[in-house]
Amino acid sequence: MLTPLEWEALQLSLKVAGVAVGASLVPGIALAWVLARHTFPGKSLLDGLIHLPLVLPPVVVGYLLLLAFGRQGVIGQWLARFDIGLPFTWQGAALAGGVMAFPLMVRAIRLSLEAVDVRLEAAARTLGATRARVFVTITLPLALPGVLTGMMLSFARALSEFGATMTFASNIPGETRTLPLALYSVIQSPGREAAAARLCLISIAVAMLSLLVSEWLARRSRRRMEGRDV
Amino acid sequence: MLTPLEWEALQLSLKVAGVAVGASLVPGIALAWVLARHTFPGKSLLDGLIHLPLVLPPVVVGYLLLLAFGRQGVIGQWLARFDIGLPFTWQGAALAGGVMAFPLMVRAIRLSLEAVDVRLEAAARTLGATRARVFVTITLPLALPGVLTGMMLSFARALSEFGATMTFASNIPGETRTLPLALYSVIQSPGREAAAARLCLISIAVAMLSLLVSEWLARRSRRRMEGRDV
Amino acid sequence: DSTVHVYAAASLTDAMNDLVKTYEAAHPSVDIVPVYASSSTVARQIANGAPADIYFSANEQWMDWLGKQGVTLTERRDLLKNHLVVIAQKGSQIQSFIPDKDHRLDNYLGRNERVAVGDPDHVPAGIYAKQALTSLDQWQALEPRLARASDVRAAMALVERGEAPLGIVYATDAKASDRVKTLGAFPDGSHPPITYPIAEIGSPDSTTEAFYQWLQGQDAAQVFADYGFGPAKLKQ
Amino acid sequence: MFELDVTRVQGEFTLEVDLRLASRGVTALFGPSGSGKTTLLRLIAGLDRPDRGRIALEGYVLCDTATCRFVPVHRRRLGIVFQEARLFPHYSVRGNLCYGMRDEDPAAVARISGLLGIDHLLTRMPNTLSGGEARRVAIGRALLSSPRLLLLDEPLTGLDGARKQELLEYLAALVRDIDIPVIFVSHDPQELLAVADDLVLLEKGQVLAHGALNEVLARPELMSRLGGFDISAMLAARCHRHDVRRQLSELRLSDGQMLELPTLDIEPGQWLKIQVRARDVAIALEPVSGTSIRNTLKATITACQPLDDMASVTLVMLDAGQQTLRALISTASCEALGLAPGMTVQALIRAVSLARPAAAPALADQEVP
Amino acid sequence: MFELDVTRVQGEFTLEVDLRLASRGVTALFGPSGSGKTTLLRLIAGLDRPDRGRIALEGYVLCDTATCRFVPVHRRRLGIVFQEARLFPHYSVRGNLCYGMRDEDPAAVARISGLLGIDHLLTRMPNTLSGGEARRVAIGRALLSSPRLLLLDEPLTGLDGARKQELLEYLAALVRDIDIPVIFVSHDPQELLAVADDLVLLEKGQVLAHGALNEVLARPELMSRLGGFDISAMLAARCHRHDVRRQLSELRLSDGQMLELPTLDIEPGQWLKIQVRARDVAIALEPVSGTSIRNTLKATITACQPLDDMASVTLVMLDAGQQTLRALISTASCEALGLAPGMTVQALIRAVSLARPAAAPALADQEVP
Ligand SMILES: Nc1ncnc2c1ncn2[C@@H]1O[C@H](COP(=O)(O)OP(=O)(O)OP(=O)(O)O)[C@@H](O)[C@H]1O
Ligand SMILES: Nc1ncnc2c1ncn2[C@@H]1O[C@H](COP(=O)(O)OP(=O)(O)OP(=O)(O)O)[C@@H](O)[C@H]1O
Ligand code: MOO
Ligand SMILES: [Mg+2]
Ligand SMILES: [Mg+2]
Repeated sequence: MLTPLEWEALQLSLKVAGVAVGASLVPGIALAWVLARHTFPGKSLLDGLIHLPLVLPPVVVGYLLLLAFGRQGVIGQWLARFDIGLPFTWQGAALAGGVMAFPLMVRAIRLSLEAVDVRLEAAARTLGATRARVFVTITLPLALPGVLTGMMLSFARALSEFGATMTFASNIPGETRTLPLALYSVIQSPGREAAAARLCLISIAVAMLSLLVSEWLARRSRRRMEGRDV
Repeated sequence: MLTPLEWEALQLSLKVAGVAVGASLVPGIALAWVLARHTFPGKSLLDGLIHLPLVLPPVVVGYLLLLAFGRQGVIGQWLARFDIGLPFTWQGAALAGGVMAFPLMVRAIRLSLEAVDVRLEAAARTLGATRARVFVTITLPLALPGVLTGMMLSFARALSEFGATMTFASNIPGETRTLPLALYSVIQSPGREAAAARLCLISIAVAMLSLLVSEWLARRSRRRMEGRDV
Repeated sequence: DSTVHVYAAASLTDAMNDLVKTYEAAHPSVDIVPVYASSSTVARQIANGAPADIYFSANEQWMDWLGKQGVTLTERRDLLKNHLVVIAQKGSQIQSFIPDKDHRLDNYLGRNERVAVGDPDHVPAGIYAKQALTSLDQWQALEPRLARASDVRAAMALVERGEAPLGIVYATDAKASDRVKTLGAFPDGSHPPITYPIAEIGSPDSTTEAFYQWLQGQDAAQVFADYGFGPAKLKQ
Repeated sequence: MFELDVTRVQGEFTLEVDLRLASRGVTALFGPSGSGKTTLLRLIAGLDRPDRGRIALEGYVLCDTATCRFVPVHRRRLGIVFQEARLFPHYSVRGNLCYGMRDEDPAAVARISGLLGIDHLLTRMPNTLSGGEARRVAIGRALLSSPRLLLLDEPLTGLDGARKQELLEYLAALVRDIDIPVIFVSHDPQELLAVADDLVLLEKGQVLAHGALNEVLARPELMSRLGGFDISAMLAARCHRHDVRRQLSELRLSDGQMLELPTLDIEPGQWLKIQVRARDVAIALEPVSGTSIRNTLKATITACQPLDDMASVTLVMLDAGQQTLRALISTASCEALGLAPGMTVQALIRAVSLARPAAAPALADQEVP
Repeated sequence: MFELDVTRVQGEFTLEVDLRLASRGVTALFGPSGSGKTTLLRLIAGLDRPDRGRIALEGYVLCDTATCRFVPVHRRRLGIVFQEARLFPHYSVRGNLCYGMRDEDPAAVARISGLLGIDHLLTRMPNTLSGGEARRVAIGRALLSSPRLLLLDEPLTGLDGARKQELLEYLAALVRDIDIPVIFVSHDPQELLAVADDLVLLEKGQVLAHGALNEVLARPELMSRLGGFDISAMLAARCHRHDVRRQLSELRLSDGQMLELPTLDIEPGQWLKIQVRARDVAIALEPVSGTSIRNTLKATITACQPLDDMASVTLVMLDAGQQTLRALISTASCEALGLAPGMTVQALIRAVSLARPAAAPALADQEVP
């Protein structure tokens, strides 16, 4: 059904977006929590920094990533000591996708965390739960819809990431040529509309699936709590 | 301080992103509400449709917009009767920005709407408030943090929109050359890194400002309700 | 007051900006609006009714494609010519060479190092690079070692930043950057001539026609030359 | 007439109710926790839909599963006080109070907030209120929405005694004045006795008993379900005169016997109902003197019955004129005095046991037996 | 010893409390709505910080603004029942109950949930519970967290009488068994009388009175603040014997006088406290006979005082042996009988007024006066 090239791009996309989401989940939750529940000097700065990838054109973000993680970048040189090179690798694509998707994840989770009833957290603490236990057993489960939404949004965003990936990780078939890069290539060639449409549909299908899964999970977690809701 | 070109791009960006957010606010809230509070056949489809711009590479979205709103597009032909042409105008840029930003707005608002205590809505209804009044006086104010977040996210996203705008509205100086397009043009010329950095900083400043404003508004609305929170 | 919209390939940005400035200074009542994007994007926009008066493409394919879309191309010309060159970072140790059958690019690459090019799948410069490398029997070896960028400038940025020790770009690009040095140009026969066709869209008014003619004139040719473009042989 | 004939299943719990309630006065809904009181109120309010059934107020059908009619919540014009306060956190106390008002009426707000003792809180936000303060705001909000029917789900919990008393009196007066039906859920028999006219006794989703408060309270088989010790009788009496010097009011029962109690604030000639708790009634074979017990009513024993859950205490049912009186005495006394149905005895009722705080309104002054 | 010396300002309200509470037994916190009860509990719990002051339990400083010490909430090991249930909506009832347990102990869960009557709800989710059910789960959750101190903020509201009674008894037994201090907020004097040893009377953030329940209740100037009519005295008495045939228990007061009341479930020889409500005590000049009133105590009048808020009722303070007794009678009776301090009279106390439901534990059996 799918051509080998499409397969390759699809698998790569899933890997890249999956790793992007997986790797940014924990820091995403942590940052969302810090931003939702604490005030400290420099909070706005941190908040702004997290939102940067949303604000800048992706190509610029890719370029900035190159500045940081490139061969001559500060972090890049440090990573090179461990023989880790991110540009032109699928890990780099995941980094680009993760960075671009990060603000969406943090925002969604933060919004949900802010909606968690802190009185329940207080009740848990009076029952002897440490802050960490409260977070894991009360806050996080109650913010689950937001976490799922955050994961879904950032998965979708990472899946569709083009500009930053192209700039930072290049468009290497089998390595960094994800679905959007493949799609872009096709679109830029005259007369390949049919191929473009196919790739488009594949992207849509994957995203729809992730959407459905996240909605289903969210609904399930909500249903557990159902009862008298009005 | 700013060069005339920067001014032009900045003003245009603000106009485009402002209109994008302004025009999508009401439908965004409406859709978020429908998705948060109702189940109906085709809901997943609608949900998926709204998320499409997040999933597809922006260039593809721009291309699809061109297909729909272009000279030969269905909607484009219909609009042409009223002598409205969207492609290659700033309104078209706003449309592209708005479409790209729409899923972020809907998601944020929806997340907040889902967190609103429906028992308060029920209480309002028992006091004789119509659904509409409940929505305006109870639901919406309580979901305000999400609405603000949604506006902020979509403003930032529209502000940074590049691929779809470039494709759908083109990069016409004074008409559709927003900050990211100006930045792109500058990047295309080697040796203009300083100019690129300036444009970058302007984008960041604008986005930071919108972030700060939205945070401040959200904090203000929360502070009104403060008291015993634990 | 009349306006001329020129839809031009992104690689023409610098030269066109310069020309526009010069022309507008001489014709204060005329407003030239240059619109830059990749040739393909521009072509699509024109096909969808963009208010273009002139299309200035970086390759013939998209001009041809536009013609097939039912857009009237008036007075189509091949105006400019460009070359494909190999570049390296300014301070690079690599000595100049002519990339031909004897000077294989992969010999200049270390482990894990890549050659930056515009994506051969869609970026015109990349397509030319692929053709050149193929005809020089280097494609097979180099294909997996390409760093494919979204456009020529991005490819050059990779070289400027030292991410790739070598890059293949247009001579005009290499000339515009002071952070790369040109190692050598691909032999003329190794790829189809890089021509920049230009055409008026629909039936031009007098202002457009005047500017269009001026672009083909001596003054403009000088500016193009300054930016590294050569004149294309007229082909009717 | 307020017709309720509904079934609703939630989980393993089934509410099945078929009731015809008076469309005026206060109907108490009484029953153990989890018996379905809130469920019933929610059905009336339209917050839940019955699986089957019909609800109609004065012929106006609120809900009928047969005809698929369902009047939406906001058009039912009900004033509801929920078990939780449910204040709108983003409105001030005043904003909450005014939310359901059709027209601005500062006087009404001032009156109700004065009554509830929340005048000083009007500009505060709900999250800064104490539990009892929040509850009072919730009551005020419901009252100010000029409802056609009041549904009160344990409205007075969390209020201190004095405030509770005031509110009970206000509710009683309100019901008399504006003449809307009130359904009142409470676990406190005292509260119910103070305001209720009718009583519905729920258990496990079923109506165990329904009728005038008096009558239901008089059914001995329900005794253990009605809160144990506070078995009472309601006596209808007319204020005869006030003895200002002795600070007593004299009441006359329908059979002519007199009762004295600390001064009441009602007009001579008015009828009222007074609650006489069985535990406040002692029995003597002959009238006694030289004690502080002021009231001695001649009455005939109709039954003597040890309590189900406490055999050492006996409930004595008495007839005084046409009215029923009840006494709780130790089973030992019952035997010592040799009490038996048919005997005529003296019911001793202490004046203070009949006393009501100063401002008590005459609850049922329109009820002339 | 539980030391509390704190000040906290919230808006226009200032709580200023300096108390030394017993580190065992139940201390009741009583006061009108908005008097600062919850505020005080929150300070003890560590949910709010005092603006100034010190809180120490048995010398363990929980909070001291002078040394900036503040033990975080979760290390205080308190069992709190909030005014709202605050159940975790994503845990089942069982999950909620077990949340605060250090070790799995199914037996404890079974015992507590049996007691609370929530065994059948263990697998349910909180949102499906009725108001009273939720409250019971909240109580169970606090009890199961093996706290060092119990803070109960109106824990029994929303519970029906029978359940309330059971819980009160359980609490009393619990306090006796595990010997932790309990601070109990309630608006219901009956509840407090049933379990409290000490009473703290709060008003407008200030402590109006503090001391043993008995003593505080004996202070006439506080009467109007203590819930009006239910002025009581507590008598310490020893169970003398049970008269099985007549279903009576005989108690002997310290001065040797006897009281009879419906059978109690305690051992002969045990001491207990019984609550005698002033409104249940009548006065006679001479012993009376031929009535169902079983108990006549000889007592000396120490004071006669019309009530502040109801002059038609007089409170008579009596001494019976070393113990204080109080009677409420109508002022008219007082005058008619010519009562005056120094007179020796007969206090008439009905046996049923002393009756307690079957399972009532002997509250204060360790307290030998
Ligand atoms: N969604 C549900 N699933 C299963 N059982 C439910 C559900 N909702 C309510 N119940 C049960 O229905 C019964 C009746 O609940 P209801 O709230 O009407 O009781 P109530 O009489 O108001 O009690 P309370 O005095 O405690 O408030 C309860 O036992 C409750 O557990
Ligand atoms: N954030 C605040 N700002 C202003 N006043 C406050 C704030 N929080 C509490 N108060 C006031 O403090 C007083 C004491 O509140 P608290 O909750 O301690 O009362 P309470 O004794 O528990 O009353 P209740 O019996 O009604 O629960 C109340 O009058 C309340 O309005
Ligand atoms: O069409 Mo271009 O000149 O490769 O951007
Ligand atoms: Mg209920
Ligand atoms: Mg309180």
